[in-house]
Amino acid sequence: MHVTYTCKDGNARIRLLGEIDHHAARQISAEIGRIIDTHLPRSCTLDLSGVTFMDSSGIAVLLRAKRRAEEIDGSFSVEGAGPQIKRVMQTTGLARLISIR
Amino acid sequence: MHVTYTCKDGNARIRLLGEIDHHAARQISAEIGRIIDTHLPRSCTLDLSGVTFMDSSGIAVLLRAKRRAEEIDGSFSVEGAGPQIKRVMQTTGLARLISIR
Amino acid sequence: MKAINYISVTFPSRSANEAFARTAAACFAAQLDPTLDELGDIKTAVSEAVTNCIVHAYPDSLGKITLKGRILEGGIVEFVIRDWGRGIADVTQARMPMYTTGGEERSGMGFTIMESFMDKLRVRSSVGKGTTVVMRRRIASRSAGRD
Amino acid sequence: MKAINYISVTFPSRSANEAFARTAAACFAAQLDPTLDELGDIKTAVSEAVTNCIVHAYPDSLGKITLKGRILEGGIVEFVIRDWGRGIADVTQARMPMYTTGGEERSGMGFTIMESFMDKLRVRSSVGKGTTVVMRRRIASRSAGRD
Ligand SMILES: Nc1ncnc2c1ncn2[C@@H]1O[C@H](COP(=O)(O)OP(=O)(O)O)[C@@H](O)[C@H]1O
Ligand SMILES: Nc1ncnc2c1ncn2[C@@H]1O[C@H](COP(=O)(O)OP(=O)(O)O)[C@@H](O)[C@H]1O
Repeated sequence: MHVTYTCKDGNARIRLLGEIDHHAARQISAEIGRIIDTHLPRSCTLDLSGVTFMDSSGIAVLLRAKRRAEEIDGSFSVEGAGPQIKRVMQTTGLARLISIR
Repeated sequence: MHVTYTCKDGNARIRLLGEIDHHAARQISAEIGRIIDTHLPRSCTLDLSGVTFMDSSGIAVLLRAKRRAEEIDGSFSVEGAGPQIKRVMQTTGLARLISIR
Repeated sequence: MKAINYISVTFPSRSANEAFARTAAACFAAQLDPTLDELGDIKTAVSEAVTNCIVHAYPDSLGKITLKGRILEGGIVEFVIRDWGRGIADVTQARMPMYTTGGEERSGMGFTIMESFMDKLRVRSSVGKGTTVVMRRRIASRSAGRD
Repeated sequence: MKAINYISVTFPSRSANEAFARTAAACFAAQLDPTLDELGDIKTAVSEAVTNCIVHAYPDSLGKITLKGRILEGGIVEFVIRDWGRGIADVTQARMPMYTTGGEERSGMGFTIMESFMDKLRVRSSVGKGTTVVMRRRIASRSAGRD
Protein backbone atom coordinates (compact mmCIF):
# COMPACT_ATOMS: atom_id res chain seq x y z
CA MET A 1 0.00 0.00 0.00
CA HIS A 2 1.32 3.41 -0.99
CA VAL A 3 0.08 6.85 0.00
CA THR A 4 1.03 9.87 -2.10
CA TYR A 5 -0.37 13.39 -2.03
CA THR A 6 -0.29 16.90 -3.42
CA CYS A 7 -1.35 20.03 -1.55
CA LYS A 8 -1.94 23.34 -3.35
CA ASP A 9 -3.84 26.45 -2.24
CA GLY A 10 -5.15 24.59 0.78
CA ASN A 11 -6.55 21.73 -1.31
CA ALA A 12 -5.07 18.36 -0.44
CA ARG A 13 -5.41 15.38 -2.76
CA ILE A 14 -4.37 12.14 -1.11
CA ARG A 15 -3.97 9.16 -3.39
CA LEU A 16 -4.06 5.61 -2.06
CA LEU A 17 -2.58 2.73 -4.08
CA GLY A 18 -3.10 -0.95 -3.32
CA GLU A 19 -5.51 -2.81 -1.06
CA ILE A 20 -7.18 -1.49 2.10
CA ASP A 21 -7.63 -4.30 4.60
CA HIS A 22 -7.00 -4.81 8.31
CA HIS A 23 -3.33 -5.54 7.57
CA ALA A 24 -2.82 -2.18 5.89
CA ALA A 25 -5.38 -0.02 7.72
CA ARG A 26 -3.33 1.29 10.61
CA GLN A 27 -0.47 2.50 8.45
CA ILE A 28 -2.81 4.19 5.97
CA SER A 29 -4.69 5.97 8.75
CA ALA A 30 -1.44 7.20 10.28
CA GLU A 31 -0.16 8.56 6.98
CA ILE A 32 -3.41 10.34 6.15
CA GLY A 33 -3.42 11.83 9.65
CA ARG A 34 0.13 13.08 9.24
CA ILE A 35 -0.64 14.71 5.89
CA ILE A 36 -3.71 16.52 7.24
CA ASP A 37 -1.92 17.60 10.44
CA THR A 38 1.03 18.97 8.48
CA HIS A 39 -0.86 20.87 5.77
CA LEU A 40 -4.15 21.70 7.53
CA PRO A 41 -5.99 21.68 4.18
CA ARG A 42 -9.26 23.54 3.57
CA SER A 43 -10.44 20.69 1.38
CA CYS A 44 -9.25 17.13 1.43
CA THR A 45 -9.98 14.70 -1.40
CA LEU A 46 -9.15 11.02 -1.06
CA ASP A 47 -8.45 9.53 -4.48
CA LEU A 48 -9.31 5.82 -4.42
CA SER A 49 -8.85 5.15 -8.15
CA GLY A 50 -5.69 3.18 -7.38
CA VAL A 51 -7.31 1.04 -4.68
CA THR A 52 -8.01 -2.47 -5.97
CA PHE A 53 -9.77 -3.81 -2.88
CA MET A 54 -11.35 -2.54 0.31
CA ASP A 55 -13.18 -4.43 3.05
CA SER A 56 -14.87 -3.21 6.24
CA SER A 57 -11.46 -2.36 7.72
CA GLY A 58 -11.52 0.59 5.34
CA ILE A 59 -14.59 2.07 7.02
CA ALA A 60 -12.67 3.25 10.08
CA VAL A 61 -9.90 4.56 7.81
CA LEU A 62 -12.31 6.72 5.80
CA LEU A 63 -14.34 7.89 8.82
CA ARG A 64 -11.21 8.85 10.73
CA ALA A 65 -9.86 10.78 7.74
CA LYS A 66 -13.17 12.64 7.45
CA ARG A 67 -13.22 13.45 11.17
CA ARG A 68 -9.63 14.69 11.03
CA ALA A 69 -10.33 16.90 8.02
CA GLU A 70 -13.47 18.33 9.61
CA GLU A 71 -11.85 18.95 12.99
CA ILE A 72 -9.81 21.67 11.34
CA ASP A 73 -12.94 22.94 9.53
CA GLY A 74 -11.97 21.43 6.20
CA SER A 75 -14.21 19.56 3.79
CA PHE A 76 -13.75 15.90 2.96
CA SER A 77 -14.69 13.79 -0.03
CA VAL A 78 -13.77 10.57 -1.73
CA GLU A 79 -13.40 10.01 -5.46
CA GLY A 80 -12.44 7.34 -7.95
CA ALA A 81 -13.95 4.44 -5.99
CA GLY A 82 -14.34 1.34 -8.17
CA PRO A 83 -17.38 -0.97 -8.10
CA GLN A 84 -16.09 -3.25 -5.29
CA ILE A 85 -15.43 -0.28 -2.99
CA LYS A 86 -18.74 1.38 -3.86
CA ARG A 87 -20.56 -1.84 -3.02
CA VAL A 88 -18.87 -2.00 0.41
CA MET A 89 -19.65 1.67 1.04
CA GLN A 90 -23.31 1.21 0.06
CA THR A 91 -23.87 -2.03 1.97
CA THR A 92 -22.40 -0.63 5.17
CA GLY A 93 -24.12 2.75 4.99
CA LEU A 94 -20.79 4.54 4.60
CA ALA A 95 -22.01 6.02 1.33
CA ARG A 96 -24.52 8.07 3.33
CA LEU A 97 -21.85 9.48 5.65
CA ILE A 98 -19.18 10.42 3.14
CA SER A 99 -19.52 12.49 0.02
CA ILE A 100 -18.49 10.43 -3.00
CA ARG A 101 -17.61 12.10 -6.26
CA MET B 1 -8.23 -19.17 -22.72
CA HIS B 2 -9.47 -17.63 -25.94
CA VAL B 3 -8.17 -18.09 -29.47
CA THR B 4 -9.00 -15.52 -32.13
CA TYR B 5 -7.53 -15.06 -35.60
CA THR B 6 -7.51 -13.13 -38.84
CA CYS B 7 -6.40 -14.50 -42.20
CA LYS B 8 -5.71 -12.20 -45.16
CA ASP B 9 -3.74 -12.87 -48.37
CA GLY B 10 -2.52 -16.17 -47.00
CA ASN B 11 -1.18 -14.58 -43.82
CA ALA B 12 -2.74 -15.94 -40.68
CA ARG B 13 -2.44 -14.14 -37.35
CA ILE B 14 -3.58 -16.25 -34.44
CA ARG B 15 -4.00 -14.45 -31.14
CA LEU B 16 -4.02 -16.34 -27.83
CA LEU B 17 -5.52 -14.78 -24.71
CA GLY B 18 -5.10 -16.12 -21.20
CA GLU B 19 -2.79 -18.70 -19.67
CA ILE B 20 -1.15 -21.64 -21.44
CA ASP B 21 -0.80 -24.55 -19.05
CA HIS B 22 -1.52 -28.29 -19.16
CA HIS B 23 -5.19 -27.60 -18.38
CA ALA B 24 -5.60 -25.39 -21.46
CA ALA B 25 -3.02 -26.92 -23.82
CA ARG B 26 -5.10 -29.52 -25.62
CA GLN B 27 -7.89 -27.12 -26.52
CA ILE B 28 -5.47 -24.45 -27.75
CA SER B 29 -3.60 -26.97 -29.90
CA ALA B 30 -6.84 -28.21 -31.42
CA GLU B 31 -8.02 -24.70 -32.27
CA ILE B 32 -4.73 -23.67 -33.83
CA GLY B 33 -4.73 -26.90 -35.87
CA ARG B 34 -8.26 -26.22 -37.09
CA ILE B 35 -7.39 -22.68 -38.16
CA ILE B 36 -4.30 -23.79 -40.11
CA ASP B 37 -6.13 -26.73 -41.70
CA THR B 38 -9.00 -24.52 -42.80
CA HIS B 39 -7.03 -21.60 -44.22
CA LEU B 40 -3.74 -23.26 -45.26
CA PRO B 41 -1.82 -20.02 -44.67
CA ARG B 42 1.50 -19.20 -46.35
CA SER B 43 2.65 -17.52 -43.16
CA CYS B 44 1.37 -18.09 -39.67
CA THR B 45 2.09 -15.68 -36.80
CA LEU B 46 1.17 -16.59 -33.25
CA ASP B 47 0.51 -13.43 -31.25
CA LEU B 48 1.27 -14.10 -27.58
CA SER B 49 0.88 -10.52 -26.34
CA GLY B 50 -2.34 -11.51 -24.58
CA VAL B 51 -0.82 -14.54 -22.86
CA THR B 52 -0.19 -13.85 -19.19
CA PHE B 53 1.47 -17.16 -18.31
CA MET B 54 3.03 -20.16 -20.05
CA ASP B 55 4.76 -23.17 -18.57
CA SER B 56 6.41 -26.17 -20.26
CA SER B 57 3.01 -27.44 -21.40
CA GLY B 58 3.17 -24.61 -23.95
CA ILE B 59 6.24 -26.10 -25.60
CA ALA B 60 4.30 -28.90 -27.28
CA VAL B 61 1.60 -26.39 -28.27
CA LEU B 62 4.10 -24.11 -30.03
CA LEU B 63 6.09 -26.94 -31.63
CA ARG B 64 2.95 -28.61 -32.93
CA ALA B 65 1.71 -25.33 -34.39
CA LYS B 66 5.07 -24.83 -36.10
CA ARG B 67 5.07 -28.37 -37.50
CA ARG B 68 1.53 -27.97 -38.75
CA ALA B 69 2.33 -24.67 -40.48
CA GLU B 70 5.46 -26.07 -42.08
CA GLU B 71 3.79 -29.28 -43.26
CA ILE B 72 1.85 -27.17 -45.71
CA ASP B 73 5.05 -25.25 -46.61
CA GLY B 74 4.11 -22.18 -44.63
CA SER B 75 6.35 -20.15 -42.35
CA PHE B 76 5.80 -19.89 -38.62
CA SER B 77 6.75 -17.31 -36.04
CA VAL B 78 5.79 -16.10 -32.60
CA GLU B 79 5.47 -12.50 -31.49
CA GLY B 80 4.52 -10.44 -28.46
CA ALA B 81 5.92 -12.88 -25.88
CA GLY B 82 6.27 -11.22 -22.48
CA PRO B 83 9.25 -11.73 -20.13
CA GLN B 84 7.87 -14.82 -18.37
CA ILE B 85 7.22 -16.61 -21.67
CA LYS B 86 10.58 -15.57 -23.11
CA ARG B 87 12.32 -16.95 -20.04
CA VAL B 88 10.56 -20.30 -20.44
CA MET B 89 11.42 -20.36 -24.16
CA GLN B 90 15.06 -19.57 -23.47
CA THR B 91 15.51 -21.97 -20.57
CA THR B 92 14.02 -24.88 -22.49
CA GLY B 93 15.82 -24.21 -25.76
CA LEU B 94 12.55 -23.47 -27.53
CA ALA B 95 13.87 -20.02 -28.44
CA ARG B 96 16.40 -21.74 -30.76
CA LEU B 97 13.71 -23.74 -32.55
CA ILE B 98 11.11 -21.06 -33.14
CA SER B 99 11.55 -17.66 -34.69
CA ILE B 100 10.54 -14.98 -32.19
CA ARG B 101 9.78 -11.48 -33.33
CA MET C 1 -24.19 -32.16 -1.75
CA LYS C 2 -21.35 -33.81 -3.56
CA ALA C 3 -18.30 -31.59 -4.12
CA ILE C 4 -17.08 -31.36 -7.70
CA ASN C 5 -13.81 -29.77 -6.62
CA TYR C 6 -12.37 -28.62 -3.31
CA ILE C 7 -9.44 -26.89 -1.64
CA SER C 8 -8.28 -26.82 1.93
CA VAL C 9 -5.91 -24.08 3.05
CA THR C 10 -4.25 -23.73 6.47
CA PHE C 11 -2.31 -20.69 7.66
CA PRO C 12 -1.44 -18.87 10.89
CA SER C 13 -3.36 -15.79 12.05
CA ARG C 14 -0.90 -13.25 10.66
CA SER C 15 -2.51 -10.21 9.09
CA ALA C 16 -0.26 -10.62 6.03
CA ASN C 17 -2.32 -13.72 5.21
CA GLU C 18 -5.59 -11.80 4.78
CA ALA C 19 -4.67 -10.95 1.20
CA PHE C 20 -3.41 -14.47 0.57
CA ALA C 21 -6.65 -16.06 1.78
CA ARG C 22 -9.06 -13.88 -0.18
CA THR C 23 -6.98 -14.23 -3.35
CA ALA C 24 -6.84 -18.01 -2.95
CA ALA C 25 -10.63 -18.04 -2.54
CA ALA C 26 -11.11 -15.92 -5.65
CA CYS C 27 -8.74 -18.11 -7.68
CA PHE C 28 -10.63 -21.20 -6.63
CA ALA C 29 -14.02 -19.65 -7.45
CA ALA C 30 -12.66 -18.54 -10.84
CA GLN C 31 -13.34 -22.00 -12.30
CA LEU C 32 -17.07 -21.19 -12.24
CA ASP C 33 -16.35 -18.29 -14.59
CA PRO C 34 -17.80 -15.58 -12.31
CA THR C 35 -18.09 -11.92 -13.28
CA LEU C 36 -15.66 -9.42 -11.77
CA ASP C 37 -18.44 -8.22 -9.47
CA GLU C 38 -19.11 -11.74 -8.22
CA LEU C 39 -15.38 -12.27 -7.63
CA GLY C 40 -15.27 -8.97 -5.73
CA ASP C 41 -18.14 -10.09 -3.49
CA ILE C 42 -16.43 -13.40 -2.73
CA LYS C 43 -13.08 -11.77 -1.99
CA THR C 44 -14.73 -9.28 0.34
CA ALA C 45 -16.80 -11.84 2.26
CA VAL C 46 -13.81 -14.18 2.73
CA SER C 47 -11.62 -11.26 3.76
CA GLU C 48 -14.13 -10.32 6.48
CA ALA C 49 -14.30 -13.86 7.87
CA VAL C 50 -10.53 -14.35 7.87
CA THR C 51 -9.90 -10.92 9.40
CA ASN C 52 -12.32 -11.81 12.21
CA CYS C 53 -10.22 -14.88 13.07
CA ILE C 54 -7.08 -12.75 13.15
CA VAL C 55 -8.57 -9.85 15.10
CA HIS C 56 -11.14 -11.49 17.39
CA ALA C 57 -10.40 -15.22 17.66
CA TYR C 58 -6.70 -14.87 18.44
CA PRO C 59 -6.32 -11.31 19.76
CA ASP C 60 -2.99 -11.80 21.54
CA SER C 61 -1.43 -14.87 19.95
CA LEU C 62 -0.91 -16.69 16.68
CA GLY C 63 -3.40 -19.45 16.02
CA LYS C 64 -4.41 -21.74 13.19
CA ILE C 65 -7.00 -20.77 10.58
CA THR C 66 -8.42 -23.01 7.86
CA LEU C 67 -10.20 -21.95 4.70
CA LYS C 68 -11.98 -24.71 2.86
CA GLY C 69 -13.60 -24.23 -0.50
CA ARG C 70 -15.96 -26.54 -2.39
CA ILE C 71 -17.65 -26.37 -5.75
CA LEU C 72 -21.12 -27.85 -5.44
CA GLU C 73 -23.63 -28.86 -8.07
CA GLY C 74 -25.59 -26.05 -9.64
CA GLY C 75 -22.67 -23.63 -9.87
CA ILE C 76 -22.47 -23.02 -6.11
CA VAL C 77 -19.21 -22.21 -4.36
CA GLU C 78 -18.97 -22.76 -0.61
CA PHE C 79 -16.30 -21.48 1.78
CA VAL C 80 -15.82 -22.60 5.35
CA ILE C 81 -13.57 -20.44 7.51
CA ARG C 82 -12.64 -21.95 10.84
CA ASP C 83 -10.60 -20.99 13.89
CA TRP C 84 -9.90 -22.60 17.26
CA GLY C 85 -9.85 -19.32 19.14
CA ARG C 86 -11.90 -17.37 21.65
CA GLY C 87 -15.35 -18.06 20.24
CA ILE C 88 -18.53 -15.96 20.33
CA ALA C 89 -20.92 -16.11 23.31
CA ASP C 90 -23.97 -14.68 21.49
CA VAL C 91 -23.88 -15.22 17.75
CA THR C 92 -27.19 -13.44 17.11
CA GLN C 93 -25.89 -10.30 18.77
CA ALA C 94 -22.51 -10.57 17.01
CA ARG C 95 -24.23 -10.69 13.62
CA MET C 96 -26.10 -7.43 14.20
CA PRO C 97 -24.95 -4.45 12.14
CA MET C 98 -22.45 -2.23 13.98
CA TYR C 99 -22.02 -4.62 16.89
CA THR C 100 -18.32 -4.94 17.63
CA THR C 101 -16.05 -5.79 20.53
CA GLY C 102 -13.09 -4.59 18.50
CA GLY C 103 -12.84 -0.94 19.46
CA GLU C 104 -12.75 2.02 17.12
CA GLU C 105 -10.70 0.33 14.43
CA ARG C 106 -13.53 -2.13 13.75
CA SER C 107 -16.91 -1.13 12.37
CA GLY C 108 -19.04 -4.10 13.35
CA MET C 109 -20.07 -4.50 9.70
CA GLY C 110 -18.15 -7.69 8.88
CA PHE C 111 -21.06 -10.11 9.27
CA THR C 112 -23.37 -7.65 7.52
CA ILE C 113 -21.08 -7.67 4.49
CA MET C 114 -20.79 -11.46 4.52
CA GLU C 115 -24.58 -11.75 4.65
CA SER C 116 -25.24 -9.23 1.87
CA PHE C 117 -22.50 -10.49 -0.43
CA MET C 118 -23.21 -14.20 -0.15
CA ASP C 119 -26.45 -16.15 -0.63
CA LYS C 120 -26.16 -18.11 2.60
CA LEU C 121 -24.26 -17.55 5.82
CA ARG C 122 -24.08 -19.89 8.81
CA VAL C 123 -22.08 -19.16 11.96
CA ARG C 124 -21.37 -21.76 14.62
CA SER C 125 -19.30 -20.85 17.64
CA SER C 126 -18.41 -22.11 21.07
CA VAL C 127 -16.69 -19.95 23.68
CA GLY C 128 -13.10 -21.04 24.20
CA LYS C 129 -13.31 -23.56 21.37
CA GLY C 130 -13.59 -21.52 18.21
CA THR C 131 -15.80 -20.37 15.38
CA THR C 132 -16.89 -21.80 12.02
CA VAL C 133 -18.36 -19.59 9.31
CA VAL C 134 -19.98 -21.26 6.28
CA MET C 135 -20.85 -19.13 3.25
CA ARG C 136 -22.31 -20.06 -0.11
CA ARG C 137 -22.77 -18.18 -3.34
CA ARG C 138 -24.33 -19.33 -6.58
CA ILE C 139 -22.51 -18.17 -9.70
CA ALA C 140 -24.97 -17.62 -12.54
CA SER C 141 -23.94 -19.55 -15.62
CA ARG C 142 -22.92 -17.12 -18.34
CA SER C 143 -24.04 -19.36 -21.14
CA ALA C 144 -27.53 -19.00 -19.67
CA GLY C 145 -27.80 -15.63 -21.34
CA ARG C 146 -25.75 -13.41 -19.11
CA ASP C 147 -22.71 -12.70 -21.28
CA MET D 1 15.31 -23.10 9.75
CA LYS D 2 12.42 -21.51 11.62
CA ALA D 3 9.45 -20.55 9.48
CA ILE D 4 8.28 -16.95 9.79
CA ASN D 5 5.02 -17.70 8.01
CA TYR D 6 3.54 -20.74 6.31
CA ILE D 7 0.62 -22.04 4.26
CA SER D 8 -0.60 -25.54 3.61
CA VAL D 9 -2.93 -26.16 0.69
CA THR D 10 -4.65 -29.44 -0.24
CA PHE D 11 -6.56 -30.09 -3.46
CA PRO D 12 -7.45 -32.97 -5.81
CA SER D 13 -5.49 -33.67 -8.99
CA ARG D 14 -7.85 -31.83 -11.33
CA SER D 15 -6.14 -29.82 -14.04
CA ALA D 16 -8.35 -26.81 -13.19
CA ASN D 17 -6.33 -26.56 -9.96
CA GLU D 18 -3.02 -25.89 -11.72
CA ALA D 19 -3.85 -22.20 -12.02
CA PHE D 20 -5.17 -22.11 -8.45
CA ALA D 21 -2.00 -23.64 -7.02
CA ARG D 22 0.49 -21.40 -8.82
CA THR D 23 -1.54 -18.30 -7.99
CA ALA D 24 -1.76 -19.28 -4.34
CA ALA D 25 2.02 -19.78 -4.30
CA ALA D 26 2.61 -16.39 -5.89
CA CYS D 27 0.22 -14.66 -3.45
CA PHE D 28 2.03 -16.24 -0.53
CA ALA D 29 5.46 -15.27 -1.86
CA ALA D 30 4.21 -11.71 -2.44
CA GLN D 31 4.81 -10.83 1.22
CA LEU D 32 8.57 -10.85 0.48
CA ASP D 33 7.97 -8.05 -2.02
CA PRO D 34 9.44 -9.90 -5.04
CA THR D 35 9.82 -8.36 -8.49
CA LEU D 36 7.42 -9.39 -11.24
CA ASP D 37 10.18 -11.54 -12.74
CA GLU D 38 10.73 -13.35 -9.45
CA LEU D 39 7.00 -13.93 -9.10
CA GLY D 40 6.91 -15.29 -12.65
CA ASP D 41 9.71 -17.74 -11.85
CA ILE D 42 7.92 -18.97 -8.74
CA LYS D 43 4.60 -19.37 -10.53
CA THR D 44 6.25 -21.31 -13.34
CA ALA D 45 8.22 -23.67 -11.08
CA VAL D 46 5.18 -24.43 -8.89
CA SER D 47 3.04 -24.92 -11.99
CA GLU D 48 5.51 -27.53 -13.30
CA ALA D 49 5.58 -29.46 -10.03
CA VAL D 50 1.80 -29.46 -9.60
CA THR D 51 1.21 -30.41 -13.25
CA ASN D 52 3.56 -33.37 -12.77
CA CYS D 53 1.38 -34.66 -9.93
CA ILE D 54 -1.72 -34.34 -12.09
CA VAL D 55 -0.20 -35.84 -15.24
CA HIS D 56 2.28 -38.41 -13.93
CA ALA D 57 1.47 -39.25 -10.31
CA TYR D 58 -2.24 -39.90 -10.85
CA PRO D 59 -2.56 -40.63 -14.57
CA ASP D 60 -5.93 -42.41 -14.43
CA SER D 61 -7.52 -41.28 -11.20
CA LEU D 62 -8.04 -38.33 -8.89
CA GLY D 63 -5.57 -38.17 -6.02
CA LYS D 64 -4.58 -35.76 -3.27
CA ILE D 65 -1.92 -33.08 -3.76
CA THR D 66 -0.50 -30.78 -1.09
CA LEU D 67 1.37 -27.54 -1.61
CA LYS D 68 3.13 -26.20 1.44
CA GLY D 69 4.83 -22.84 1.54
CA ARG D 70 7.16 -21.41 4.17
CA ILE D 71 8.91 -18.08 4.56
CA LEU D 72 12.34 -18.71 6.05
CA GLU D 73 14.88 -16.32 7.52
CA GLY D 74 16.94 -14.35 5.03
CA GLY D 75 14.08 -13.70 2.60
CA ILE D 76 13.80 -17.30 1.42
CA VAL D 77 10.54 -18.82 0.26
CA GLU D 78 10.23 -22.61 0.20
CA PHE D 79 7.53 -24.70 -1.48
CA VAL D 80 6.96 -28.41 -0.95
CA ILE D 81 4.72 -30.15 -3.49
CA ARG D 82 3.69 -33.66 -2.55
CA ASP D 83 1.62 -36.46 -4.01
CA TRP D 84 0.82 -40.03 -2.98
CA GLY D 85 0.80 -41.37 -6.53
CA ARG D 86 2.84 -43.58 -8.80
CA GLY D 87 6.31 -42.37 -7.83
CA ILE D 88 9.53 -42.19 -9.86
CA ALA D 89 11.86 -45.20 -10.14
CA ASP D 90 14.98 -43.26 -11.21
CA VAL D 91 14.94 -39.65 -10.08
CA THR D 92 18.31 -38.80 -11.65
CA GLN D 93 17.05 -39.92 -15.05
CA ALA D 94 13.70 -38.14 -14.56
CA ARG D 95 15.47 -34.85 -13.88
CA MET D 96 17.42 -34.94 -17.16
CA PRO D 97 16.36 -32.41 -19.79
CA MET D 98 13.89 -33.83 -22.32
CA TYR D 99 13.34 -37.08 -20.43
CA THR D 100 9.62 -37.77 -20.31
CA THR D 101 7.28 -40.72 -19.97
CA GLY D 102 4.38 -38.47 -20.88
CA GLY D 103 4.19 -38.84 -24.64
CA GLU D 104 4.23 -36.06 -27.18
CA GLU D 105 2.17 -33.61 -25.13
CA ARG D 106 4.97 -33.39 -22.55
CA SER D 107 8.39 -31.94 -23.24
CA GLY D 108 10.45 -33.44 -20.44
CA MET D 109 11.51 -29.92 -19.44
CA GLY D 110 9.54 -29.57 -16.20
CA PHE D 111 12.39 -30.39 -13.82
CA THR D 112 14.80 -28.32 -15.93
CA ILE D 113 12.57 -25.28 -15.46
CA MET D 114 12.18 -25.92 -11.73
CA GLU D 115 15.96 -26.15 -11.38
CA SER D 116 16.72 -23.04 -13.41
CA PHE D 117 14.00 -20.90 -11.88
CA MET D 118 14.64 -21.80 -8.24
CA ASP D 119 17.84 -21.70 -6.18
CA LYS D 120 17.46 -25.20 -4.77
CA LEU D 121 15.49 -28.25 -5.87
CA ARG D 122 15.22 -31.57 -4.05
CA VAL D 123 13.17 -34.51 -5.31
CA ARG D 124 12.36 -37.56 -3.18
CA SER D 125 10.24 -40.35 -4.59
CA SER D 126 9.26 -43.90 -3.90
CA VAL D 127 7.55 -46.11 -6.48
CA GLY D 128 3.92 -46.71 -5.56
CA LYS D 129 4.13 -44.32 -2.61
CA GLY D 130 4.52 -40.87 -4.11
CA THR D 131 6.81 -37.96 -4.76
CA THR D 132 7.93 -34.89 -2.80
CA VAL D 133 9.49 -31.89 -4.52
CA VAL D 134 11.13 -29.20 -2.36
CA MET D 135 12.11 -25.89 -3.96
CA ARG D 136 13.60 -22.74 -2.49
CA ARG D 137 14.15 -19.27 -3.80
CA ARG D 138 15.77 -16.30 -2.12
CA ILE D 139 14.04 -12.99 -2.80
CA ALA D 140 16.57 -10.18 -2.87
CA SER D 141 15.60 -7.41 -0.49
CA ARG D 142 14.66 -4.31 -2.47
CA SER D 143 15.80 -1.93 0.22
CA ALA D 144 19.28 -3.37 -0.35
CA GLY D 145 19.64 -1.12 -3.37
CA ARG D 146 17.54 -2.89 -5.97
CA ASP D 147 14.59 -0.56 -6.24
N1 LIG E 1 -13.87 -15.59 14.52
C1 LIG E 1 -14.33 -14.90 15.59
N2 LIG E 1 -13.90 -15.21 16.83
C2 LIG E 1 -14.34 -14.53 17.92
N3 LIG E 1 -15.22 -13.50 17.84
C3 LIG E 1 -15.68 -13.14 16.63
C4 LIG E 1 -15.26 -13.80 15.45
N4 LIG E 1 -15.89 -13.23 14.40
C5 LIG E 1 -16.67 -12.25 14.91
N5 LIG E 1 -16.57 -12.19 16.26
C6 LIG E 1 -17.31 -11.26 17.15
O1 LIG E 1 -18.39 -10.71 16.43
C7 LIG E 1 -18.30 -9.27 16.41
C8 LIG E 1 -18.86 -8.72 15.11
O2 LIG E 1 -18.06 -9.12 13.99
P1 LIG E 1 -18.14 -8.31 12.64
O3 LIG E 1 -19.56 -8.09 12.26
O4 LIG E 1 -17.31 -9.03 11.64
O5 LIG E 1 -17.52 -6.88 12.94
P2 LIG E 1 -16.06 -6.41 13.42
O6 LIG E 1 -15.04 -7.41 12.94
O7 LIG E 1 -15.88 -5.09 12.75
O8 LIG E 1 -16.09 -6.31 14.90
C9 LIG E 1 -16.83 -9.00 16.63
O9 LIG E 1 -16.59 -7.70 17.13
C10 LIG E 1 -16.46 -10.10 17.62
O10 LIG E 1 -16.88 -9.77 18.93
N1 LIG F 1 5.01 -36.30 -9.39
C1 LIG F 1 5.46 -37.26 -10.24
N2 LIG F 1 5.01 -38.52 -10.13
C2 LIG F 1 5.45 -39.50 -10.97
N3 LIG F 1 6.35 -39.29 -11.95
C3 LIG F 1 6.84 -38.04 -12.11
C4 LIG F 1 6.44 -36.98 -11.27
N4 LIG F 1 7.09 -35.86 -11.65
C5 LIG F 1 7.88 -36.22 -12.69
N5 LIG F 1 7.75 -37.53 -12.97
C6 LIG F 1 8.48 -38.28 -14.00
O1 LIG F 1 9.60 -37.49 -14.41
C7 LIG F 1 9.53 -37.24 -15.82
C8 LIG F 1 10.14 -35.91 -16.17
O2 LIG F 1 9.38 -34.86 -15.59
P1 LIG F 1 9.48 -33.38 -16.18
O3 LIG F 1 10.92 -33.00 -16.31
O4 LIG F 1 8.64 -32.50 -15.33
O5 LIG F 1 8.89 -33.45 -17.66
P2 LIG F 1 7.43 -33.80 -18.21
O6 LIG F 1 6.40 -33.47 -17.17
O7 LIG F 1 7.28 -32.93 -19.42
O8 LIG F 1 7.44 -35.27 -18.55
C9 LIG F 1 8.07 -37.40 -16.17
O9 LIG F 1 7.86 -37.70 -17.52
C10 LIG F 1 7.65 -38.55 -15.24
O10 LIG F 1 8.05 -39.79 -15.75
